[in-house]
Amino acid sequence: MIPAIDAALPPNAWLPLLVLASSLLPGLVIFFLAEQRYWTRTLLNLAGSLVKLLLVGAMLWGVFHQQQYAASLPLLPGLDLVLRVRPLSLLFLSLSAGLWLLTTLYAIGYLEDSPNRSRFFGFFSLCVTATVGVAMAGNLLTFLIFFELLTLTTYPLVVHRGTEEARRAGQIYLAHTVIAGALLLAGTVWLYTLAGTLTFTTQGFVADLVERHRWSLIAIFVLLIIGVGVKAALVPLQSWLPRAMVAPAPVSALLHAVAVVKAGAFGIVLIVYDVFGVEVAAELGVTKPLALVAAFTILYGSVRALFQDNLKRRLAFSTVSQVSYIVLGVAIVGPLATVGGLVHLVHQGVMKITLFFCAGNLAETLGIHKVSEMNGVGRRMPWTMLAFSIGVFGMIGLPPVAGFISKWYLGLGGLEAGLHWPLFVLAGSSLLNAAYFLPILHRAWFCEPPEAWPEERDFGGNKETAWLLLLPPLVTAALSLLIGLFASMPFTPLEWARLIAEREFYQP
Amino acid sequence: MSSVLVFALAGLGLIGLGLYGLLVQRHLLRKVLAFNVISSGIFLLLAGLARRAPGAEPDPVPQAMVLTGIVVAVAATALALAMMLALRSATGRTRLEDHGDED
Amino acid sequence: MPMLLNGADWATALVFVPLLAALACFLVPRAADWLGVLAALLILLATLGLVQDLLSDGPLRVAVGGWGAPLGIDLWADGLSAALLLMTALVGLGVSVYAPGYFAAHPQQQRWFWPLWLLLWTALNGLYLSADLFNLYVMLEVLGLSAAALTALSGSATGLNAAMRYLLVSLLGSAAYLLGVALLYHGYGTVDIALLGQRIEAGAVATTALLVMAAGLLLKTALLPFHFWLPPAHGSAPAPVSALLSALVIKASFYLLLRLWLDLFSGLGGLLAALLPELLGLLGAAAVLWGSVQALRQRRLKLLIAYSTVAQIGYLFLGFPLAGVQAEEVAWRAVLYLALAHGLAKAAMFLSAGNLLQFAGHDRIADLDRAVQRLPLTLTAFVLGGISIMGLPPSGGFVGKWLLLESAFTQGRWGFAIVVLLGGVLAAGYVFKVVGYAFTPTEIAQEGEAVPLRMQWSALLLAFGAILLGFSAPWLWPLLGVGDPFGLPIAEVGAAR
Amino acid sequence: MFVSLMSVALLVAGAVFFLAGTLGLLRFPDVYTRLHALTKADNLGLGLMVLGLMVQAESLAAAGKLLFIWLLLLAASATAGQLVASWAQGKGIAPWRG
Amino acid sequence: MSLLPLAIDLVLALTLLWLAWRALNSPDLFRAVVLFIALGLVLGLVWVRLDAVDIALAEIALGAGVTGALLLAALAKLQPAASQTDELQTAELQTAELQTDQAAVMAPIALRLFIALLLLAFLAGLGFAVWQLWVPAPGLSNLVEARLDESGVAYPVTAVLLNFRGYDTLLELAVLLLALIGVWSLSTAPHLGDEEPEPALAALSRLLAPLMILVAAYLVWVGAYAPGGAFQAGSVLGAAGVLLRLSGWRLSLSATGWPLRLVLVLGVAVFAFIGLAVIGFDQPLLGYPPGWAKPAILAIELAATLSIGAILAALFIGGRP
Repeated sequence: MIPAIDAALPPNAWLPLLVLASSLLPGLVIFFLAEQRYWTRTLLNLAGSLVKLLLVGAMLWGVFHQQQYAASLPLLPGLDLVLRVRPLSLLFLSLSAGLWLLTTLYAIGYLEDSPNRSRFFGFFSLCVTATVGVAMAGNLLTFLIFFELLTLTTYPLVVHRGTEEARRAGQIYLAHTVIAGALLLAGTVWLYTLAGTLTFTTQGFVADLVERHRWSLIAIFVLLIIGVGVKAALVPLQSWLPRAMVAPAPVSALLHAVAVVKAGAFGIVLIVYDVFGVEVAAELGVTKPLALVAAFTILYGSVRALFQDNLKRRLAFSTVSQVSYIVLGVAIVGPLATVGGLVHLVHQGVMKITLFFCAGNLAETLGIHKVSEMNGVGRRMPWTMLAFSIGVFGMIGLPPVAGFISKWYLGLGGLEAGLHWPLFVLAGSSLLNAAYFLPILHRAWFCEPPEAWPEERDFGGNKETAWLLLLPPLVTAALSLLIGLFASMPFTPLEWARLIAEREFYQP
Repeated sequence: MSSVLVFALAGLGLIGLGLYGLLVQRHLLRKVLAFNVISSGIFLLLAGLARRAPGAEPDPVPQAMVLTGIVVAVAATALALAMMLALRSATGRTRLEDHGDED
Repeated sequence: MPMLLNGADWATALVFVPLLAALACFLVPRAADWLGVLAALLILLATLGLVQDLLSDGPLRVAVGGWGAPLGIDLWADGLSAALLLMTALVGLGVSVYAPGYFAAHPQQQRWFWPLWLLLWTALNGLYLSADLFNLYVMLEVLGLSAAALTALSGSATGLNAAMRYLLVSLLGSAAYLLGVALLYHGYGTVDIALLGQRIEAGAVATTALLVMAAGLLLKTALLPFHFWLPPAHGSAPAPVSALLSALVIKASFYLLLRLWLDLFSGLGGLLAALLPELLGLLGAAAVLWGSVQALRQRRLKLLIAYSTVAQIGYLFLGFPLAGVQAEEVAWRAVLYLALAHGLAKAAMFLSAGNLLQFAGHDRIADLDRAVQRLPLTLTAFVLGGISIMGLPPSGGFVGKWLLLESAFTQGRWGFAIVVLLGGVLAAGYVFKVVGYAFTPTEIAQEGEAVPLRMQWSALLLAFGAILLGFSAPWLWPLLGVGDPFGLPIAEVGAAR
Repeated sequence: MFVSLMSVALLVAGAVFFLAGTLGLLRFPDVYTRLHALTKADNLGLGLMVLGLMVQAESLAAAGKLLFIWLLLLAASATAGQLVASWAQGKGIAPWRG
Repeated sequence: MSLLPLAIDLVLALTLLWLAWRALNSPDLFRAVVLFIALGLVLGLVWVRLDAVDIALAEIALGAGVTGALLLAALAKLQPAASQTDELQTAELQTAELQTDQAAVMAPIALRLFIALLLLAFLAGLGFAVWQLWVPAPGLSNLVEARLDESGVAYPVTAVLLNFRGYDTLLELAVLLLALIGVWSLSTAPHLGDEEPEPALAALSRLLAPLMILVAAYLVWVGAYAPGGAFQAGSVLGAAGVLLRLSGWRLSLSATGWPLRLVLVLGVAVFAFIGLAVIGFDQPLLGYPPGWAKPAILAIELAATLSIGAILAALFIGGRP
């Protein structure tokens, strides 16, 4: 099951570049499109996302069949910009490529008739470009570059509305990410001066340095983890995330499920596995504090979510909590926990994006922004709330939705590593999840609807909402059911995560 | 003790006096005068020291340099004076304003 | 293939094309617009020719008049000069394309802009090419006088005040430099840098010369605490002039200081040679922090950019302490990258500010009023330039900071590393302060004047240049090494040719 | 020897006139009277000095040049004196009376 | 060594310092300027004492003469003549200005003291360095002497200026032109010379102008083997121009356009043209072909003299025509 790397085959440089170009070029063209050229823009968007999906599919197939994909561009003597597609990259890559398509569809429907759409979709595409760049990064420098690009391209999306509130949220987002970026840069350069290389390597590239530079390595680890931890919204670095909720719903979906938060979590995975190597990290004694931070974040996010009446803020705190599952899986040193963490990278994305799509639909169709306004909404918008419910069950971890798989592996992983406290964290978090999500479902399905919704829009013909708004959450909800039900089939996230974990732990 | 040394010292003195004037005086015309005094002092050092080998012909290279320097100083003075007059007609002042940062 | 023109011809063209173009623009003001752009294109061509020649044949030395140093004046070119010449050519072309659009509303200013700017360009190119200390003095004076006259071009009270101060500072700086030249000539009997490098010895003469020359050049380069004249001058000049002053003029005096340090003074040893780099590094660090904080506090865009220049100058001086024993090359190359990136990026930012000024009639940051929507190209230029200034990847500024950090970490100079990082964070603060307001509408919607496309595109292309500089290492790296400017004195290498 | 003596005598005489002129410049009460001191006494003093130098001159050409200098200065100082006086008059400065 | 020359030198040096101090600190601006001009004249004497006759000529013509004239012209513009405005008003204005001036004429006393101490320390260091230089000069005299024959002129300073270091001189001409462009960019109105000319002055000008042109031509020509040259000649020519202007002579309107500008750029243009043209004859930049150095230098000097004269006169007159 482990595809051996066959050096005889020359790496294919075109596919990684095309994956970047498939969103970069449409994005650049879209910037120059006049506002009213709706169809050209839509065509470009969809064509770009479809092409990207196909390319990623091709690479999935290829990597499975021992093809190599790599491209590089010299930046400095001895330091290249390297794109290399590895199984871990593909996990993230397929998630973002797939969800980008759906989010684009959703955004087209969501932003209909609103101003500055060319600008929006331009940055939207650049943002995805940066994300796939992060996914395909072959060394820490490349990762850093695309990670910073991600900051830059999401900022215009956060402040897109142009309100004073949006401006403030943007400043706070930047203040967090830029400082984090500086720390990441510091850690990266420092590491480079010690190790002389930054190439991501299975089981890390610093093992030789542990003896002489133990404390420097620990400091570097802390710098790097803080650097990416801001985007992953680790407590206490999470405060930008709820504020960034001022952005339009597709942006929230993007931030939480596809790009920013995920890139942060992915970064932690890379740093632990491919920079330090999980065993070296454990030997340095840095994984345990990381696990504790993750555990605390899981509980903190859940508790805070309990007290939010604003639906999107509740979802935001839920994200804070859920993303740290990934970190927890990484920080509990062991193959099963790794599988749990990695698979949650995908699962959380699919489930959380469903919830955000639904929240956006509620806001856009009925003007509902608060939990307390959701009485009986299930009768008015049954399909939306069905998707929402599936997402919620997944979040809580009920089988057979995908979230169950993640928690199952995380729990097993904890036990495998001889730890019991992760189980309690997981159980506690699940209870809290239920406590803040189930009341919503109760209101939506079992309470009487009010006389009138806060701000209802008519989409004609007694429709629930625009089909472009309805389709994406239904698809993602179905997906989260399917990847849970058929988790053991080939090419599912679970199988892929197993493959990665096996390499990290069992390869000589 | 030779006349060259006397004039070298005088050159130093001119540099010092000119610097003092440039830093202390506020009227722009005086600052321009001070700049010219500094220049003269430097020229005196530059070409004066060329004479320090007794008896020999003076070194023509520093002399040529000083000639160039004098012309440059005249040009600079002309520009500075014109600028001072323009400043005066725009603001009525012949001094530099310290807080010109904000409009 | 034998080239029609050799390196000496390209070097000659670099000085004489702008000089003759300046005369032509003065003679025939009506044709100045296209003459200026034509000259800019020719200069770029000559620069590329020179770069090509250096890459293939190594460093260049030309004896003007055939006399040769020490009797005559020599021109020289190595990687260090070529890199700065290239930046000058690119920024110069950008500004030359931009200027006719900007000055369309001020024909009187335009008429004087061209000859003054082309003379400034003559001085810049001449300065980078000169190997003769006294010739460099004359170049410095041409540079200073034309820069001050250009600053005064706006004719406003603030502009004249700033220009007057700038002129006096500049004259004082050149005078101090000349004093050093006088001492060196009488101490060692030549003003050729390479020959001096061989003859100079530690002692009172060299020390005093170093101190007065450094003081004069620091004054011109506006390193903290000599920065007082810079923000008003760069903030009040016409936008294309601000771009030239910030991007090019201060680089020239910095280059000269660097050159003197590398070729004359760094090898002297002794207490001063050990202490001065540290002092410059400390001042540089202070400039980074102080300039950035001041930039954050500004309410007017051009002043913000000007204070940003104060901060960016600081980075250049971090190279002095960091170019210690081990990481010598890396630190200087970092400084060069930062200087080039700052040139391109800052020019783009000032030109963008000029567009916003022309568009809105003011440059108050809080009233930018949806500029991002109404002038997207300009804002893009501003942000791309800002990215390089912040040192975010991928950009020339990023490469520079990376190298600087590498050098700092290798030597365990944590303090400098922290300053570099903090400066980047603060820069992000002031750049995005502007961007944030550009996304936000003001309460009363404001009308804007049309901004010609040539003004928008020239700013944008310069900003792209700053970004692309981040990918330039494959050819820039070897170019910087031509003649080994950061290692042995150039004379020993250049004598071969 | 005689030439030298004569030259010295002329030079000294010239210096005396210069001294007198300078004294006048310092002590006379107003601009008009000071002009007298400058233009008359000094020009005469200069003339004597030039004469003193002329007798020592190496060639006739050199002597001619010296003489020429004096003539030029005569014209210049006469014009300058006139200019200063008319400027003073234009400013309304009254001549000193006893 | 005899004591008398040394005593003279000491007196000259002390006079220099005293004049400089007075010029910079006298409360009356007019007096300051006059003292400054006197300083220039004494400097001229000092240059003669140092066997630097070229510099003496240049110092007196340019340093004292032209600079002095520029300063006086600027002063005249700063303090408008009483006859032009209402006398009472002017007086009030002047006293008002004087009072504000008194308050802010100089930096505060403590600061002044501090600056003075700092400068003394600086001068002490500089003096020490100069003292260290007191070994026989390794200068370039011998080298200049050795190659004087190749230079096309017989006078070393001219050889350095126009051949060995001709590149500097070319740029120096550019500096002059640059200053004029700068001055013209600052204002339109001529500063001076619009009053009715004095008849005596007009008469003198008519007498002097041709003479000065003659002197200028002589100075250019003599520069080849004795002190003199384009800059000294140019300043004489410039003075002639100023005189003519003051005595009411005007360039005809048709000549103030490109013909005037052509004269102004002529020096740089001819210099640059010859410097570049020689490349076509397989010579280095600014390297005159053997045998052609003398005519080339003469041509350059003639063009330069014209331009320098025109530029200096234009600088004095001020605003662009």
